[in-house]
Amino acid sequence: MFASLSDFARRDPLGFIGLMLVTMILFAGLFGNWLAPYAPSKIDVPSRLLAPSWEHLMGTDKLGRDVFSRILAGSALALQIGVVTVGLSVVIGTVLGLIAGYGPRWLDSILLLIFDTTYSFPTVILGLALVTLFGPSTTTLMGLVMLFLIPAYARLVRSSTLAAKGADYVLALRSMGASSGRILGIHILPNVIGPVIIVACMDVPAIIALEAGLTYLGLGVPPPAPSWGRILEEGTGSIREAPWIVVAGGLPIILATLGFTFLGESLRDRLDPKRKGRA
Amino acid sequence: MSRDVASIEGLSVAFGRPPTQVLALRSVSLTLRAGQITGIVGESGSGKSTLALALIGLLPQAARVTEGAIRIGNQNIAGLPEARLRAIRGARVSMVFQDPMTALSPSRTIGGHLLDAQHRDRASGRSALRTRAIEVLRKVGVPDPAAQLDRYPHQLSGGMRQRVAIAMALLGRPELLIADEITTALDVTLEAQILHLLRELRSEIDGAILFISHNLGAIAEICDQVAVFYAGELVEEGPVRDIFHSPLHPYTRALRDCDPARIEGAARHLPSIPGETPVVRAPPTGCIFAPRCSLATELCRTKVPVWAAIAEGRGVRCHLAVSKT
Amino acid sequence: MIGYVVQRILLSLLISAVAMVALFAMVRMIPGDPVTLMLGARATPEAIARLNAQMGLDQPVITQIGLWFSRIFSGDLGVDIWSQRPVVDVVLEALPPTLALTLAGIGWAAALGIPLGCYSALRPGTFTDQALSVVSVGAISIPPFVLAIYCLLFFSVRLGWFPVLGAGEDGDLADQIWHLVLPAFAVGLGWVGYLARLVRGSMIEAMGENHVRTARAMGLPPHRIVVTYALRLAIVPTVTMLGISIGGLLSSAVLVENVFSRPGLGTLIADAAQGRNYPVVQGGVLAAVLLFAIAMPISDLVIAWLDPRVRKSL
Amino acid sequence: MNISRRTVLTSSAALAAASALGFRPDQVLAAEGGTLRLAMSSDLGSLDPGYFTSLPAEIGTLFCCMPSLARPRQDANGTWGWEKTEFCEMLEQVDDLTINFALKPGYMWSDGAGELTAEDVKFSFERMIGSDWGGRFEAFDRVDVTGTHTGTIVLKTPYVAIWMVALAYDSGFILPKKAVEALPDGRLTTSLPAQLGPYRFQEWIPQQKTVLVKNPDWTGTPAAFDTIEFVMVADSKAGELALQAGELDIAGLLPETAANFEAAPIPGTSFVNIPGTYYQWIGLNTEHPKLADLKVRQAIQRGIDVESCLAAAYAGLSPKATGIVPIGILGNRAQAGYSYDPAAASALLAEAGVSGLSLTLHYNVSNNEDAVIAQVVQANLADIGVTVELMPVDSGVYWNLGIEANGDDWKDLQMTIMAFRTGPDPLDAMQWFPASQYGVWNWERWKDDEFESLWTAAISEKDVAKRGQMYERMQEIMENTGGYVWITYPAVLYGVSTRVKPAFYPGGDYRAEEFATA
Repeated sequence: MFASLSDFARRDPLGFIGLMLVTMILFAGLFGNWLAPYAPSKIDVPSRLLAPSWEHLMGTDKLGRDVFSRILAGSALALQIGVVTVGLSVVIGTVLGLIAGYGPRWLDSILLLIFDTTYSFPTVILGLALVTLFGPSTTTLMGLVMLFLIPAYARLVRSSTLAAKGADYVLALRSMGASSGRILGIHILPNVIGPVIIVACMDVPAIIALEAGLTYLGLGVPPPAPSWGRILEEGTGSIREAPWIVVAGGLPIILATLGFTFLGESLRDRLDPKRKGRA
Repeated sequence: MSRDVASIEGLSVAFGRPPTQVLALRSVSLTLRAGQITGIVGESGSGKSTLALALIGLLPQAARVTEGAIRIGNQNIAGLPEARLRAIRGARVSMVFQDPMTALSPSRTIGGHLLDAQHRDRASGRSALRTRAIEVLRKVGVPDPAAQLDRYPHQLSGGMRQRVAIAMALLGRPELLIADEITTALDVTLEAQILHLLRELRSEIDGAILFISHNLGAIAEICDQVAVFYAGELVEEGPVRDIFHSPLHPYTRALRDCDPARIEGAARHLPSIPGETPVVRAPPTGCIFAPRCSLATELCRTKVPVWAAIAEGRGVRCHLAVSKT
Repeated sequence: MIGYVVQRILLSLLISAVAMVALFAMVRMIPGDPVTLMLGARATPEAIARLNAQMGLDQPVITQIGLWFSRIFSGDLGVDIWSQRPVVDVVLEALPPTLALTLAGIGWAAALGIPLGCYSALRPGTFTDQALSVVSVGAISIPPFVLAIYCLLFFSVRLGWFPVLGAGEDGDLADQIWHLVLPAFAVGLGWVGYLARLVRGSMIEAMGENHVRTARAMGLPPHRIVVTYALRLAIVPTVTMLGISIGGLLSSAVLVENVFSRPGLGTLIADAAQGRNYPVVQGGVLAAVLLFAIAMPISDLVIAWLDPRVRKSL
Repeated sequence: MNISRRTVLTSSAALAAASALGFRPDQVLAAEGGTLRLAMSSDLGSLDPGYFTSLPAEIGTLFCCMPSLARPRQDANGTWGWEKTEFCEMLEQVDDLTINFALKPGYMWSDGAGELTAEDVKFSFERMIGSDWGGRFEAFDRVDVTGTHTGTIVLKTPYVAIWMVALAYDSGFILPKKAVEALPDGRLTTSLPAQLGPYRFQEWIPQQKTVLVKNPDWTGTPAAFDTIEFVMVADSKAGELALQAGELDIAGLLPETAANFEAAPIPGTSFVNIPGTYYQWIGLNTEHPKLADLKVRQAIQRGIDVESCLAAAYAGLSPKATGIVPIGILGNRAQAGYSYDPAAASALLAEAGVSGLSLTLHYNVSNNEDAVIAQVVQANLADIGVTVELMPVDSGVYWNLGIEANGDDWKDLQMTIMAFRTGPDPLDAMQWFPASQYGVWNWERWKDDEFESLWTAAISEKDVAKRGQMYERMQEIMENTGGYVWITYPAVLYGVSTRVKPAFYPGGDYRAEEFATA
């Protein structure tokens, strides 16, 4: 890796910015609730829609709640929706992908059929079905997102496993009698994990932004949870009178996207064996 | 004496920045004469390919020419901007690479490649270019050339693809054709055919051919002049007969003796040179080969040997060799 | 080649059939029935019975599925509960605006994203490359509906350049294009960043390939090298991704259609689902699924055209 | 490698220029060339008065293009009554059971469907019995045709609300008998076989707009516009922007925009606030074990700060409700019997020996205001030690929560934010609370004998004042069950272009046929 942080910053500035942003968000996610100057869901109707001021760094919303505190509290939610969901999906998706790619033909085509079926479904429909069945909640939203991410990663891993399966080094390993598990786990996995990492890192912010979209359609996290998507959605209602709410809701999503994407790319350049030497 | 096609004067090339920098070439001087095939021989990591890439201006971004000149004809191309370098590539200098399997674009037909090779005289029209392409393909030994034009690289064998690559290099009518380990990836029979082809092409090109290889047999078979490289330095140069029969530099002698083709009786151990090629990150204090040289003296270890030109096109960089003559 | 296409389409149709059966089961599982929703507080028992009978809701699910599939081939997708119009017409009316929106969105996103990706791939690590990276990644994260409202605020209200509502008069192509510009911009902006990142990644890899070095050794001009030798292969992963993301495209279209009050398949499905308008939900999702089933073979064919090695395996 | 930066920048500049060219100087502004554009939040469904879903676009079209005997009209102090239309020579209620009418001769249906006659009136009303909206014609018996243009409407039982619930409102349209009978199973869908009115229904573009044009053969009061468009606007924010951009003449305003209208008005528009005919309340399931004790219910009634709910959800523009019957309709109560008093609420809870109570609050996720009110209620009740769990549900689930026939959610239903809509007569509002509705639409699940007797008596009470008091008493009984926390009658807020003079039906529905150019 790098000798020191400054060396990291000089050699890979974007990766460094990514690391900084992600740590900031993780920090806000873990300590958000204590850091928040006000209780995120304390309603104070008389002081509604106040402009940003020293008391309220990002002003107040329609219910008089301090927007800055809600953003901080919301980062824990964003991490849960973004990072945890994508993380789980990468793990499950990779396992499925390896099985599909390396397993027998009939298993591969069945899994592929399942993957493609979930793709063809419009997110809106599946979202509504799940929300109506299980009631809108963070777990339902995470379930919905995983339903889409797992096939995506499985498909990605499957195609790289198929390619790797035919490679000479795998034939060599098999000729030496290595068990499939060993081959998959120790040899194929590092080669296929690279592309999944970069896509996963770009998906974390995409999922956070998707949550905002689903909330707009009424399928997202139920109030009073201070998700960034809800703050954004409520903000659009008073975009002329209180434009700062939309900016306050949108900014963390943008920062999260920049952070995760650049960190992901610099991780990929380090992790992906093929890209070791090249710029 | 035939004219000089290209000449390298005291060229040094370094990769990266100190302290992690690598001095790939150190003050190398070499002249390539028209009508001659000059061989470059040395172990991998000796700077052979760096020299080739320098000659065609394709040094990677991390490389820096720290001193010396690279003259193609009378133009020094060291440090030229990309646009000016592009003008000489394919026109005055062409190159054929080692691995035919990846040298051609999988998504473009053979004909497409050959037309691209003649992109400078597009004015003469597609059909003229096609006939010329067919003519050169036939010359490099490709059977039924017209039919090959519409096929894709993955439909051709390795040997056939290498012939197409050579044809592409010739189409630009270059003064200098660089063949960088072009037979290494081929099996023995194909290698022989390609070497035979190169020898015939010598009369074709009214310029020079630079043949780079670590296969001494191939060098002996087709080269007129040979330059021996070790760890970024030119250690000996001379006509092929002198290099093989009366090598002056201990490294050249050792290289020659390690050639498996020359061993008559069965031997338990194949001859080899102890130790490994060093990665030179700072200018050496003595002869770079001293640590592995069986004849090394205190002088070799403390004083950098100076290049001694014994005759026209014949020289060596070794204290002992100089003292002997 | 033809064998491959037929096989690919059959597979896609199989996927669609499986998706539709899954949808049927799922829609039936969702609580709430269309009649109370439609008539609300005034749903008399007879009205409920009449409508249920008309939609065949009173029969077991299996027969309903069988009936529905059998009627598809005769083009009868059932009747829209609210407007009593055949679902086929309802869906066919909603399809063109959505297709126009998604294709326009993806079109301009590719037209700008791909060159940007190539541009920064040729200058990895320089300031321009990093600046472009920050801008393109930032574009990905702006939720479409927020962007849509800002576009309306700025371009339509303040500058008056573009209309706010609807998809334009039928038959008046200029007016429809005029109504398409802002929504397409809102749908496409995220994709510009996404495509730029993808193309940059695969272009950097492609530029390192040996055949690109051969092309440079021939002294070919840079744009020829980028387009014919590097991009042609580097674009393959992007095409695959586009083929797969039709589902995602529809959902981002829904958000923008909602803000611009544009008709569209996404809004049609969303409203129908909330109103438990089963026939329209099924018809709409069938269209979306078929859209996907067509997109997959198309992207495979484009890849086969781009990379002859794939063609060899057909 | 020099695709120069200039080429990339110029191409994006070219893109911007191309879109600029998209601007067409001859952009037609609304209401300039005689086109009136009205924002609609829902699309057209069906145009058959017996089987439509009474969406604003459907009612709006029918009022412009079809005749009826009577139409609603507000009297001086704002209470809704009715008046005969220009199609009628004479229209009067002779006694409890008979209404005579005489049509003006010479009104001709379009598309050669002949003259408007009493036969059409008979056909139109008798077909309502047994239709989806048959409930409004329960007391209706028949129409006796006494002449080509004259006839008598006969009721089975006295039914004072017949005017405002049926004849004078959205069930009182007269249809062309011959033309409708010729339609498949005698039902209208999304077009009108024959029309008679100042405007004519020209076309419906699904998900976009419904277009009416001036009726060339109309002999009555002249139409003010060449075309009227009901434009589908899904997002109210976009509606406001379209209003500001001149693409709409009237559009609904979000509470924040309306409240801020003086400070940041939408240029070229004025603000209109119309008392709504929706009534919103929080219903408590009186039979649920946690809410069985009257004191607990009364504590919750006094524990919710309705004023802050209104300030947060409606920016203070909607009035505080005092019962079921909205303002401007007979039976609207002067004030409620309780008010926000957290101390009293805590005391009541202590008296009932209840602490650490936790309740669920269901509401419809698609109503933004409900979400805001729910959060305020959650905070208010938390202050008196009651934890509230918010349960937003999609409309499909929401409308079945309390209905025993549709699943068993009703068993565990505790608190629900409810809102129904009423026509301009108290009966239309109160019909969901008699014993017959227990477990159907009365999700608070109570029965009361005095309420029953008042309910039946009020149906035929002719003395308006007395009838009003009866309905007020009925609302008082409901309040005393502790099952109701009145919230508001959501005001209908419009931004109207200054080029247009608007007109409205009860509850803020457009009276497009009476809009005029200012």
